Amino acid sequence: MKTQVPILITMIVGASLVLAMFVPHSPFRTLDEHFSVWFDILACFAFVLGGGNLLKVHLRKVSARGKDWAYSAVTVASFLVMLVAGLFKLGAPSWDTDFIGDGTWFKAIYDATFAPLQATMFSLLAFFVASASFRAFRAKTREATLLLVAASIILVGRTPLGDTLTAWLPRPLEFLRIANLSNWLLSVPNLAGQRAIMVGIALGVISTSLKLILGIERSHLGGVRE
Amino acid sequence: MSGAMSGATLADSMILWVGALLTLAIFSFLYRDNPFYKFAEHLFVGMSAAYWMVTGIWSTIVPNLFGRLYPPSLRAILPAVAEGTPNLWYAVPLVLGLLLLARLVDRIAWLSRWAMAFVIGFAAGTNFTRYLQSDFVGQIKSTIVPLVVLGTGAAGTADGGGGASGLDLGATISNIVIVVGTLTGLVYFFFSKEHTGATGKAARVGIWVLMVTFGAAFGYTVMARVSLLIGRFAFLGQWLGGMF
Amino acid sequence: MPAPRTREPLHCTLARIDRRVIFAAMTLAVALPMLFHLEFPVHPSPIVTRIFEKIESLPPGARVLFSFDYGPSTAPENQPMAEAALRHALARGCRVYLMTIWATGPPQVVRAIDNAVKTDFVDRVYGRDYICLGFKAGDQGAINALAADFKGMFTTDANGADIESFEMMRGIESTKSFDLIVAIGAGLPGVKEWIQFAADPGNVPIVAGTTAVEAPLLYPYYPRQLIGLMGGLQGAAEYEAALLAKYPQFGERSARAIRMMGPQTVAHLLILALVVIGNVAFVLERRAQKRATR
Amino acid sequence: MTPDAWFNPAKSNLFVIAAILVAGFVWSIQRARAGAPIKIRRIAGLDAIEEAVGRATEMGRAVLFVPGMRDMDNVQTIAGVTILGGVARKTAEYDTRLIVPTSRSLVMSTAREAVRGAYLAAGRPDLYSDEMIYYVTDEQFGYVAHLDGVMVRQRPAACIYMGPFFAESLILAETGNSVGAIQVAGTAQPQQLPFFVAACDYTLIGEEIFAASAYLSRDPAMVGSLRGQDFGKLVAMGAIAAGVLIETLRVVTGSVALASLSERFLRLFALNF
Repeated sequence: MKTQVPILITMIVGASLVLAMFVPHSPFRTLDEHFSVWFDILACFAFVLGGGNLLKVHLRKVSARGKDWAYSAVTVASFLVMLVAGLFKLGAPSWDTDFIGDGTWFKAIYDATFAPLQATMFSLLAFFVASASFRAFRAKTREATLLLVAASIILVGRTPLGDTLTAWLPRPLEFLRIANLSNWLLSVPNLAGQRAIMVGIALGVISTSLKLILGIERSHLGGVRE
Repeated sequence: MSGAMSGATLADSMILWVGALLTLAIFSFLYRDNPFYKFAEHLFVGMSAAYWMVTGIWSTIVPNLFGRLYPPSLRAILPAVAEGTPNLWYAVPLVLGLLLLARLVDRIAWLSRWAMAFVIGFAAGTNFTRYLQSDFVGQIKSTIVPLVVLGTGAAGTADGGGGASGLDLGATISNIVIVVGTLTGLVYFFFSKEHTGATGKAARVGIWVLMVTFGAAFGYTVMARVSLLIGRFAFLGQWLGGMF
Repeated sequence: MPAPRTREPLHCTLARIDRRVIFAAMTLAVALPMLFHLEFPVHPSPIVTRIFEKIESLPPGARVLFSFDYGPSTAPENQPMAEAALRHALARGCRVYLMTIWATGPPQVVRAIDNAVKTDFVDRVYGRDYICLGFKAGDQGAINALAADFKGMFTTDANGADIESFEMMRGIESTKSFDLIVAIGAGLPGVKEWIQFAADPGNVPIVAGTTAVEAPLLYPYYPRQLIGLMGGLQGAAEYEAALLAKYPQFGERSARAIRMMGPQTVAHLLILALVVIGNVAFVLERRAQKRATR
Repeated sequence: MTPDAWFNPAKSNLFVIAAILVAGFVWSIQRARAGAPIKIRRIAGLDAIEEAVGRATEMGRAVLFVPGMRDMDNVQTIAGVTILGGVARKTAEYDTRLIVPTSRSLVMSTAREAVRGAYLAAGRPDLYSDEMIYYVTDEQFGYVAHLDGVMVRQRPAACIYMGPFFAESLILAETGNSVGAIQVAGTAQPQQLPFFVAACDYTLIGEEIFAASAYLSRDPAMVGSLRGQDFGKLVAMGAIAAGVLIETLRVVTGSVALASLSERFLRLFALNF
C-alpha cells in the first residue's frame, strides 16, 4: 500500500499523458487539460499545507522564546493579517468583486510592502553582479577567458559608448564593429551552445520521466529499492 | 520625478513611505545582517506565504474546484459561473487534495504519497511529450542548415561579409559554427565515454562553445540587473523628492 | 614586482578589498550620473532601425496590435520601449489596439495611455483611434485563440463595453487582420509565443521589445521571423533616439531610456573595471606564488 | 484527422522518434541489469558533494540544500530531490546537520520522504527529524531573503543548489561565498549557468543534473539509463549530420532530386507530420 499504490498511480497518470499526444480519442483528448487543472487545484491545497507548516514552525519558536523569537512573531502576524484581509475581502464593496481590486486592504498591503520588497530584493542583484565580477570572473583557464571575452563584448556593445569606440572602422572591416560583433555572437555561437544544452536537457527530462513512469526511480518516495 | 506627490491622498503617501523604508531595510543587508533586514525578511516571508495562499484560493480553488464541482455554491461570489452544471470528476482532485493534507497528521501522513504520486506522474507525462516535441525534435530540425551558402546578402548573418557573387562567406562561416558548435556541445554531455582522445578534443571544443554562450548570457543579464537598480533608485528619488 | 619591503604586495591589497567597497562603488556609479543627468549620444543599431522603418512605412489608418506582456518588476526596461513605439505608431496615424496576456500587465497599459496618448495625442478618440482591450488569461492558449477568432476572445473592451460598439473593431477577425504586431515582453508567455502562435502561422509582421535577459533567446528568430528587436534598456534608448531624430516634438517625454542609459553605461564600465582589476590581482598573485615555489 | 480516431497521423513521425528513444532506453537498462559493464565518466560536481559534506563535518557546521524555485511538476525539481537523497545519506553517515528550506510545500513533503528514506538506509533513523525540511514561502524573493538570512546566521560550511533556479542564483551564490561556504550547484536553466559556473566551486551543467541520481546510486538500472541518454544524443547527432550533408549537397549541386529529398528529410522532424 505504501509504495506499490503510489508507483502504480504515477505509472498510469504518466503513461496516459504520453499516450494523449498520439491518441485524439476521448478521454485522452482532454486529459492534458483536465490533469493540468487538477494539478493546479492540488498546488493550491499545498498552499494550505505550506501555510500550516509555516505557522507551526514559527509559533513553536515564539512559544519557546528562543533567540530571535520576536521576528517569528512578525512572520506569524504578517501572515495572519494578509490572510484575513484577503480571505474576507476587507475593504471590497461586495463579495462578488475582485479580491485584489482597487480599494481593498489586500491590494493596499500588497502595494505598500510586497511590491517594494520584491523589487528591492530583485535589484540587489546589481550589487552581487558587481562583487562577482571582481571576485569570480577570472581568466583562470582558456575556457574562463572565452567567457570573459564574450561577456565584455556584450557589455561594451550594449552601451552608446561601444558604438562610438568602433564607429571609425572602415566598411570592409565593418563586421568588427562592436554592435555587429555582439549581434553575431548572439545569433551564432550563442545559438549553437543553447541548442546543445537544450537537446541534452530534453534527453535528461525524457530519461527521468521514463524512469518515473517505469518505477525505476523512486527515491522521492523514500524508496530504497527492494 | 518630483511633483508626483501633489494631489496624492494620505493612503498613497503612506504606501510610498512604507515602501521606501522597507526598500532601505533590504538594502541595509549589503552592509551586514541587522535587525531592520531581519524584520523586513520575516515580514516578507509571512506576507508572501499568505498572499499566494489567498491568490490560490480565490483564483483556483473557488472557480475551478467548487465552481465545477457544485456551481450553485458560488451564487454570491461568482454569479457568472453559478449557472454551470456540476462535474463530478472534480471530486478526484478534492480527494487528492485532502489526502495531501493528511501530512499534517503523523499517523496517516503516508496517505499523502498517493497525491504526490499523481503530481509526479503528471510531471513525467507532460514533460516527456513537451520536451520531445519542442526541444529534441524541434532543435534537431533547426540545426539542419547547409554548410555552404551561395549568393549575397543572405539573411541571418550580422557580419554581412561575402563577395558580390558566388560564396557568401559570412553566412557560410556562421552556419559551420552553428553545426560544429551544436555537435561538439552534445559530445561534451556524453556520459559513457571518458573525455580522452577524439572525444576529448570534440568535448573541448564543445565546452568552448558553451562558455561563449555563458558569456553572452552574463553580459545581457548584467545589463538587465543594472536597469532594475536604476528603477529602484528612481523610486527612492521620488520619495525623497516628495519630502522636500 | 619590486615593491618596497615595508608595503604589502599590490595583489594582497586587492584581494582584501571588502565587498562593501564594491557595493558602495556600484551605488555611486548609478546615483551620481542620475543626480547630474549624465547623458550619452545614442545611435540606433540595425536591429532597432528595422523596427523604426517598419512602423514608418505604415500608411495612416493601419492597424497595429500592441501586447504589453510584463509587470511592474521589469517596467524600468519595458515601459520606455512600449511608449516609444506607441508614440511612433500614433504619429504615423495608425489605429492602435492595446492588450496584455499578463495578469500584472493592465496597470502598464493604463500608464502608457496616460503618458503617450493623453499627453501627445489629445485629439485622438477612444474607440476610433485607439482602444484598450485589457487582460486575457490563458497564456499561449490565449494567443492561439486570438489567432483564430479575435472578437471571440475579446467580447468587450477593458471597461466592459461591447466590442462591436467600437468603429475601429469593424473588420477585425483574427490576428491576421492586423498590419503589425508589436509585442513587448518580459518572459513566458511573451514574444516567443507571439511568434510561434500568431506571427508565424498567420504570416503577420511582428516587431518586439524585451528585457535584456530575454533578448539572447530571441536572436534565432531575427530577421526572418522577427523584423526587429529592442533588447533591454539600450534597445529602448536606440528607439527613442530614432524617434526623436524624426519627430523632435516629443522631446524629453520620449527620452527616458536615453536618460537611464547614462547611469547604465557608467555601471557597465564599473563592472568591466572590476573584472579587469580582479584579473590583474589574479595574475600578480599567480606570479608571486610561482616565485615563492621556485 | 477525425476527432475520435484512435491515432493521430499528424504525430506519426513523433511516435516513431519516441519509440526509437524509448527502445534505446529500455534496451540499455536491460543490458545493464543483465550485468554488462558500463563505464561512466567522472562528474566533478558530484564527487565534490562528498567533499563538501566531509568538510562540514570537520568544521562542525551544517549543510544547506536548496532544491530550487519550482514545484514537483518540474523534472529538475524531481532530480534535485533525488540528489538530496544522496546528500542526506552522506550527512546521516557523518552525523552532520542538514538544512533544507523549500519554496513549495509539495517539495517539502517529497523531500521529507527522500531524506527519511536516506537516514533509514544509512542506519541512522534516530538522527532524522521533520524539522530539517521546512516550507518558507512560494514567493521567489521572500524565499531568497530567508535563505540569505539562514546563510549569514547559521553559517553553513557547504551550500548545495540543485534544481531550477532563476534570477536568485547569483544572490545565493554570492552570499554563500561571503560566509565562506564550499558551494556546489546544478541547474538546467541556461541563463543562470554562467553565474553558478563563476561563483560556485563546482557546477553541474544542464543534462548533468539529470545524470546525478544514476551517478550517485550506481544502481545498474539507473546507470543503464545514462547509456540510453547517450544513445539519444547519437540519434540527434546522426540526424543533424545526415540532414546537413543532404542540404549542403543540394546547395552545391543545385540538383532537383536532392531538393525533394531534403524537403522530405526535414519533414520527418516537423511537429505536425
